[in-house]
Amino acid sequence: MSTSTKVAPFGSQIVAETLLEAMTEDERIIVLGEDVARLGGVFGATRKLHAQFGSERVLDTPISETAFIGAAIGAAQAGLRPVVELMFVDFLGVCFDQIVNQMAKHRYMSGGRVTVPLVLRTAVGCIGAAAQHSQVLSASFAHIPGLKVAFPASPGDLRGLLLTALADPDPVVFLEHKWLLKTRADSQPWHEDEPLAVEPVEFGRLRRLRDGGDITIVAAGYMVQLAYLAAQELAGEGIEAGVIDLRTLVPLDREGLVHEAASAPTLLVVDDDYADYGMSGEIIASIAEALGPEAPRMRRHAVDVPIPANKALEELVVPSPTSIAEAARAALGCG
Amino acid sequence: MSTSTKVAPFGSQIVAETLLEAMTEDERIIVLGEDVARLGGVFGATRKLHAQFGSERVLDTPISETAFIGAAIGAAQAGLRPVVELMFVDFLGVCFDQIVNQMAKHRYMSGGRVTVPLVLRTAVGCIGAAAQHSQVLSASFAHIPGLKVAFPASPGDLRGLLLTALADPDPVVFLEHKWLLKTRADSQPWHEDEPLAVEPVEFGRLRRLRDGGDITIVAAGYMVQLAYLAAQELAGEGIEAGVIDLRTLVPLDREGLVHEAASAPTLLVVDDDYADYGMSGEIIASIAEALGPEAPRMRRHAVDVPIPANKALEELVVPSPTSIAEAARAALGCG
Amino acid sequence: MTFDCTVRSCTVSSLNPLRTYQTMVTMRIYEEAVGAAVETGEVHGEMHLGIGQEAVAAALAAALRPEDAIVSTHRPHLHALAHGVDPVAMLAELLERDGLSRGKGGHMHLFAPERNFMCTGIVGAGAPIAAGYALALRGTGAVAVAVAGDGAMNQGAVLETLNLAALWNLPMVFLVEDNGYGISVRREDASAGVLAERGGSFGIPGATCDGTDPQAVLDALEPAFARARGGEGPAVVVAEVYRFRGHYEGDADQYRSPEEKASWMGEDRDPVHRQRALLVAQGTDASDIEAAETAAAATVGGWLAAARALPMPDPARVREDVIA
Amino acid sequence: MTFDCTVRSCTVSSLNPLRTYQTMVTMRIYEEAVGAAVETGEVHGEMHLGIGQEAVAAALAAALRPEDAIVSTHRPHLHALAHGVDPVAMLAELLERDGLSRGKGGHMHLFAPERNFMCTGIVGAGAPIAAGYALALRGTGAVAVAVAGDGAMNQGAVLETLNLAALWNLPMVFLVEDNGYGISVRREDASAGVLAERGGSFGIPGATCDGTDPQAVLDALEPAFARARGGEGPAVVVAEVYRFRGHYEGDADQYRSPEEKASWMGEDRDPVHRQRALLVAQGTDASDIEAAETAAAATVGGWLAAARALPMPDPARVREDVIA
Ligand SMILES: Cc1ncc(C[n+]2csc(CCOP(=O)(O)OP(=O)(O)O)c2C)c(N)n1
Ligand SMILES: Cc1ncc(C[n+]2csc(CCOP(=O)(O)OP(=O)(O)O)c2C)c(N)n1
Ligand SMILES: [Mg+2]
Ligand SMILES: [Mg+2]
Repeated sequence: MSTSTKVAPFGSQIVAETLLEAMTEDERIIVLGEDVARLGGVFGATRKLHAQFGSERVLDTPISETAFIGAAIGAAQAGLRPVVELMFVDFLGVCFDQIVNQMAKHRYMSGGRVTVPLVLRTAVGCIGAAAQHSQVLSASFAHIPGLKVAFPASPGDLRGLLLTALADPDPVVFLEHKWLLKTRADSQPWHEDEPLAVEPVEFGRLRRLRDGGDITIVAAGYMVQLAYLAAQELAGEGIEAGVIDLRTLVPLDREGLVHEAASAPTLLVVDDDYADYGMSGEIIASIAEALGPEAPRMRRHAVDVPIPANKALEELVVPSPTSIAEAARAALGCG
Repeated sequence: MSTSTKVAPFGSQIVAETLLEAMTEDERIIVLGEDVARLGGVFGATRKLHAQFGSERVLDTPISETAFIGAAIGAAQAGLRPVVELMFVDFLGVCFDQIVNQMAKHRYMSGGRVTVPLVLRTAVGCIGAAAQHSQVLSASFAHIPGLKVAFPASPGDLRGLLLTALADPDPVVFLEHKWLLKTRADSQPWHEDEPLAVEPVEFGRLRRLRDGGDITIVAAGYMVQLAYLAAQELAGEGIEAGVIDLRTLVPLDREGLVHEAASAPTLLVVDDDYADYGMSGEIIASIAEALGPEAPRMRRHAVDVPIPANKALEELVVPSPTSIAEAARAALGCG
Repeated sequence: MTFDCTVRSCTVSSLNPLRTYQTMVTMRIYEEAVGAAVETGEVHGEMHLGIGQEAVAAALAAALRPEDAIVSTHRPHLHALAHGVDPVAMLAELLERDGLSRGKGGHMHLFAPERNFMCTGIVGAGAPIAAGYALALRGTGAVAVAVAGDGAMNQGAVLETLNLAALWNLPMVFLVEDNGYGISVRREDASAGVLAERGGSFGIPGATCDGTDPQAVLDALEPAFARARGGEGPAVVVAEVYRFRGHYEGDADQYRSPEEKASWMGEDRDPVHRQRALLVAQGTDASDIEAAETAAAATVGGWLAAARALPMPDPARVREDVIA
Repeated sequence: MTFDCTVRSCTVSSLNPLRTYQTMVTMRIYEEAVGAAVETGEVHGEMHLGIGQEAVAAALAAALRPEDAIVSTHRPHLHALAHGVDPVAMLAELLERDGLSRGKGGHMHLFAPERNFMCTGIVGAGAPIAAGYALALRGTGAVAVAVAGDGAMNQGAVLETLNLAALWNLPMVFLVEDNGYGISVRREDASAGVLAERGGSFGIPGATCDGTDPQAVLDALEPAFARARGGEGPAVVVAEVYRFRGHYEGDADQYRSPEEKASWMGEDRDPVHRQRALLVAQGTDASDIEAAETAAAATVGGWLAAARALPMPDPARVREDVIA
């Protein structure tokens, strides 16, 4: 953890300051979405931008996700670099066509003549608002060819991956976990450099955050932090758990994954997106395909029902350090 | 193949006749969607229904998928049994919220007090219309808890699974492969009884269509037919390939799958939906989790780019008997 | 296009001012109790209250019949009360107990099938569903109400449904609670044109009313309901209101000026206070007014106690009810 | 709400009838050639032709400037020709050769970034994208055109975009080709109200014109473009047309009566024949008319030969261009 006496910024501030910096450097960047201008975003991730850049570059939109995400596509094709906010990922359903059939496919369908350089920022994960405001839906994007999907796990990566997204020629879905936005930059359980100094982070390269000879936990986004906490808990019991942060779901670092899996006796995938037909299956299948009988024992721990409203029920459904540790023990046969 | 001299009906006719029969029996069934009434469906799968039941029960809708799929949900909750047609599955993006956040979640969010008994019929697969009219997107539904997903592979199952869907208390996404709709009922490469006599087919139970000691091919929908043809091709080379038809993706017959996999030395999953974060991963991961090092060697053969327009390119991308056989050989190390 | 009562020869009912007052006070206290439960931690999720918008719900209560359907929004409690949804089971659900939805739905996902009531947390998503109720109810004299905020009127789901409702002549009322904001975004920064005319291009009549006055709301609602019940198709009613709380409990709400808040929330415009002033002006006995207030408080107090007596949801059932 | 040329004091240009005729004949022959390529199997997918709708495209060609943007539909060829998209590269793409999109896009997915031209096969999905072009072009005098069919006017994407365009005062023209049908569904069975008034509730003016007469279409388009170029915001122009072919090549098209077809497709109303009749009535030399026809046929013949000379797409590149 940071030892600086200065209070560390919130994740949302890191996003906002990174955007501010990028907008200062690149006039083509515009920001649009619901409540991004006067309010500075419901999570504060666009704060100060409107004051700095005005209504030409920071636009509050009507509650018309199809219209304004489509507009971001058109503007991108016309030479701008829109950063468009889908307030909660749960709302993807009202604008999914623009995502699936337009932004994802224009490059391919034009034989590479058109690119759609935009960043679709969206808040994901459960902070207690039941089934329609707690989803992650990362696999719903990652399933569609043509979209890149970045999923930062820490304050530093919020900046590092965002910088890369802002320079990418393709549409990047940028998943901001609400807990990451709402907590301070020194709150992740491992040491990281001053997040606002972080350089661009390459897409498609996982990172190992913790070594462990007994089990390797693979996750993305905020679940990486919970996996890390679980690993610390397990260490107290003499179980050494490694922690892998995928960083981007697309491109997926299959090579790195297989490399990690090859040396892991057991592997656990943790996901706060739904289990079925999702990321956990993709990770395990990628490893099984590559390693066959040499693959470690593999298990998943993910969300398998809609998120319930009641807090105690929610905790039974959404992974926590405790539930991850438990899943790890079960995977090791000592649960 | 059928030996009857009568010309076998098209798949679309089977759907239409099954609907007609069910509507005659159950007054609560209504049919709505674009072009379903006067035209009888762009694939003919609702032919004669409007003539028989009139505009009160068979409704042409505006091109407003959100409005009319939402209306189907409301009508279902009010006691009707809507069968709603999404003309091509590719259009799911304009109405996905009604699917993901409404029909899929009402049962759970109401603690079981509300059910949404509707069938969402939609045409899937590639018959040559490029990236926005050739998708399958089965995993996009199957990923969301609360939806059942039926994916018939043959004319008999078009009827058998539809009958089950029509009696189900939950929303059922019913994926009708275009080739299945457009070809005759005696065209599947294995023998089946007169399709219009088929009884309801249970959800969540796979079927084995062909035994094979060398490799087992798992598929759903029309890909099952192509896998079967590939198996016949392979048999000529002395390779015995089994063929498994999943029938429903949700509920998924994991038990049956694991049972099949346990006796298969190699397993190949074939999918005309996108490979990444989809069905092929789910199948392999389910088996890997259950069998660990005892799992067979597993591979997937699925679509990995948007569907191109040109026919030759399309054939490089969409699985065919030839490409499946090739993938099987590769999986067996004799490719 | 607005509907004209003289033309339609519908007679608008007069609300009983005292009973209406009691209803409104009950609603106000109900919402305040829910707000307090956020403070106590009994509610841990997002909470959107309808305080300030009671007059609309009170009028709605008078316009609705039990067999009508209503699909509400993320700010649904008062509409549920208006339609006779079990207030204790709802309160229990809001307090994350074994309530209306066994603790699984929560405040944005209330379902009362016995009243054809539901709501959704997705802005605009309720309108198509209401159209489905209307389709099923068509010809029975029952009406389906789609509630929307001003912000929701820009969502494709609502706009498509206006067309569908007009086209199919559905017995629907689009009730728009125009509180001037969608979270922080002002109506004029989000909505072109006049909301009551949104149906105009589809041939749907609309009316705007003072949403702080229950009688004014009912005056606007009744012809709309009468049209729909009579098979004459849908109508739009926009009620101009103000939300007294932040968008959600905990919202810093700095996007609305103190002057603006004061102009709407003063005694002269607060719908509850206004209704009280009306009673006083009409010469209602102070004791009757006080009795109504006491009764309202007692009622909500009783509901709250009953709701709190209900158990927490059964953790063993958390994975039930996904599919049959 | 319609725009009034006298008020706006814009002067509508006169089309050169002979050149316009040649353009229209070129378009007709182009589409016929594409239709023929379906027969030969050079096109294996769905194919939607614009035959019968040439007058709209011819007028559009006159209204557009190279820097304008246009987002078209599943029936896009004529709009592309109107905007100066390379006709050979497009034809090659339609014939599944190494064309505009290297054979990957096909006829519903044409992209010509040098002209800010694109189209989409998803009904209504182009309107928001056109709004994005308009946003980027705002203040430059350039305009973004969103083309929609009558059926598309009921899609949320289009309706939301009407609001956005009005709200942000975008330089946009919504060009509606009203051919009376969305596949088999008649306009009156799909669309409530009057299409040209769809923008009315958002404050967007609209006009309806005879889409079989290029001058009539231009008379309607020019004030709309002038408004948009002048920073006065969007407009809707509805052109009433008829599609002469089935919805797609191969459509049995039994949902339209022979009488109806005859009433639209006869010499008196076929836009190409009408334009020819106009020339004859104006006393144009028969030899000039013939020369225009010959030139059109030669032009398309040349394009076709050039397109057919292009190679098939490179199979080795089929997996390229998904992401960078
Ligand atoms: C499709 C969708 N987009 C955005 C949101 C986030 N959101 C919740 S309430 C709200 C504002 C709604 O404004 P309005 O309709 O005026 O209702 P009010 O809150 O004022 O009652 C927004 C943007 C959502 N829930 N659903
Ligand atoms: C969102 C969506 N829904 C349905 C379709 C299928 N579809 C393709 S064209 C069409 C009819 C369009 O009618 P209209 O807009 O009038 O255009 P026209 O074909 O008459 O030129 C339909 C329903 C689609 N492509 N996209
Ligand atoms: Mg509001
Ligand atoms: Mg049309």
